[in-house]
Amino acid sequence: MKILYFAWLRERVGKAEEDVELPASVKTVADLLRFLTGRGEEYAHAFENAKVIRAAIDKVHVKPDAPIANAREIALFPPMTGG
Amino acid sequence: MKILYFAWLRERVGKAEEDVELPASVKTVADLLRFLTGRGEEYAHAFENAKVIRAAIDKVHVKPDAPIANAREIALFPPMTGG
Amino acid sequence: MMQVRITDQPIDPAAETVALTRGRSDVGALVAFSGICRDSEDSGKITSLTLEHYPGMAEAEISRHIEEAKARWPLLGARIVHRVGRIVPGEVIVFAACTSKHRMAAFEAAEFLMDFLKTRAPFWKKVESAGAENWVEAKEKDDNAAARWERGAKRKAAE
Amino acid sequence: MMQVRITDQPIDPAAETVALTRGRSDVGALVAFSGICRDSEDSGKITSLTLEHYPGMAEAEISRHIEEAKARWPLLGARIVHRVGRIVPGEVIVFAACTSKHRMAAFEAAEFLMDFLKTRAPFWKKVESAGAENWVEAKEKDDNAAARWERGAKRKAAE
Repeated sequence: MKILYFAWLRERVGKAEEDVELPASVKTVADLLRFLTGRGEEYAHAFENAKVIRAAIDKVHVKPDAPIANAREIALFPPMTGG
Repeated sequence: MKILYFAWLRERVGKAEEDVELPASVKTVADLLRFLTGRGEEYAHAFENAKVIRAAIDKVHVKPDAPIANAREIALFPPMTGG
Repeated sequence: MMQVRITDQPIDPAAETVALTRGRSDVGALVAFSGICRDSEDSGKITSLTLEHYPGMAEAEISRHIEEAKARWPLLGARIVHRVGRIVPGEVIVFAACTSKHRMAAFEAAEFLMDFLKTRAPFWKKVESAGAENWVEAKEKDDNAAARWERGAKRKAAE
Repeated sequence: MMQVRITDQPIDPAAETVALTRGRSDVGALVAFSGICRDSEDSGKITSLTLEHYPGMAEAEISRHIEEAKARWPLLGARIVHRVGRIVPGEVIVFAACTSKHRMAAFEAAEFLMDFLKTRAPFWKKVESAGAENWVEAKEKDDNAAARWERGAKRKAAE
């Protein structure tokens, strides 16, 4: 699965995007956040406050309980601060 | 007293401004409208629907019961339609 | 610079806007409204508009509303320019702009100023349409728009 | 013409505005908002802002909100231009304009678009201040501003 990171999430993870092999047990965005948190120190730091993280599947905002099965790309990012 | 007329009031009265000698009995804007109505056919036509007429004393909006004793100029006009 | 200007020459919104922001970097939000002469209304095609005003009072009344807006919102600047005389479709009738640190004050103040300008500033429009000239009648919806702000509230009332 | 544009070059509000009115005389009201980089905020002097965005989603999300605005108000046009990359104080971060026959629709739609852009469009600001760089935190008041429009109402709710 293609995962994108933005803003301080990108800085903490240390990359803008990556392809991640996901186990079948990772079914929702919330599952994905928990899974990524366990991938190492930088991820644990990036996702330490998981409830502020927003997600988009294929460039559309989704909630944490959104299923990820048919996603082409999943973006994870902090609350937006444009405008 | 210097009286100014604007828009269709000006057209109906036939002049933009005039100096009018007012009797002592004309104490308010409402009195003035009644007084002017009696000055001739063009005035009767101009003021036939007195309740739509707005007034300003010395360039400040006033209500019909405003006293006119200390006015330098009184303007009479239809509802405004700028902007 | 003058906050209020009445002119019989074409209004250039870009030029009027520049004056509110040039040389300063404390402005975070600029809301600029342009009211433009349309080529038609309910009653048909418009050939031209002619704007009459009460010189002296028009400037004073608009200035009073700008002061009121500055008392209600933390504005950094405000500017209103109103055209008078004969105007053809596509030309700007009125330009109103407000600047502030944040967007909400600028939006609210600009809308407030336009609502009051419509109902309280001494201007009158005559429309030329199909060879006939008629004075524009005041609209109840403009009175209602102004009334939203009446309660001294910073925010306008919901409808 | 494109309703949404994201650019790493300076934004010229006047040029962006012209495109909404040129060659047409059905527009009676234009509301143009410019969000400008200030030179200071609560925490001190600002040297620069750096804007990051999610290419593709940013345009799509803004376009969705323009469609939503067009469903709520009788708009004749809308345009949003957002800057990305490094910006210094005085430069325009975002430009949003709406045109309509009448002013109220243009005002409301422009404010609606900015409220949603602030909270839903995937852009992130980093501020450089006194040599340090920090990501800007989302503001609760921006969430509240967007929430005013949530009830499907044409007019935003009163506070």
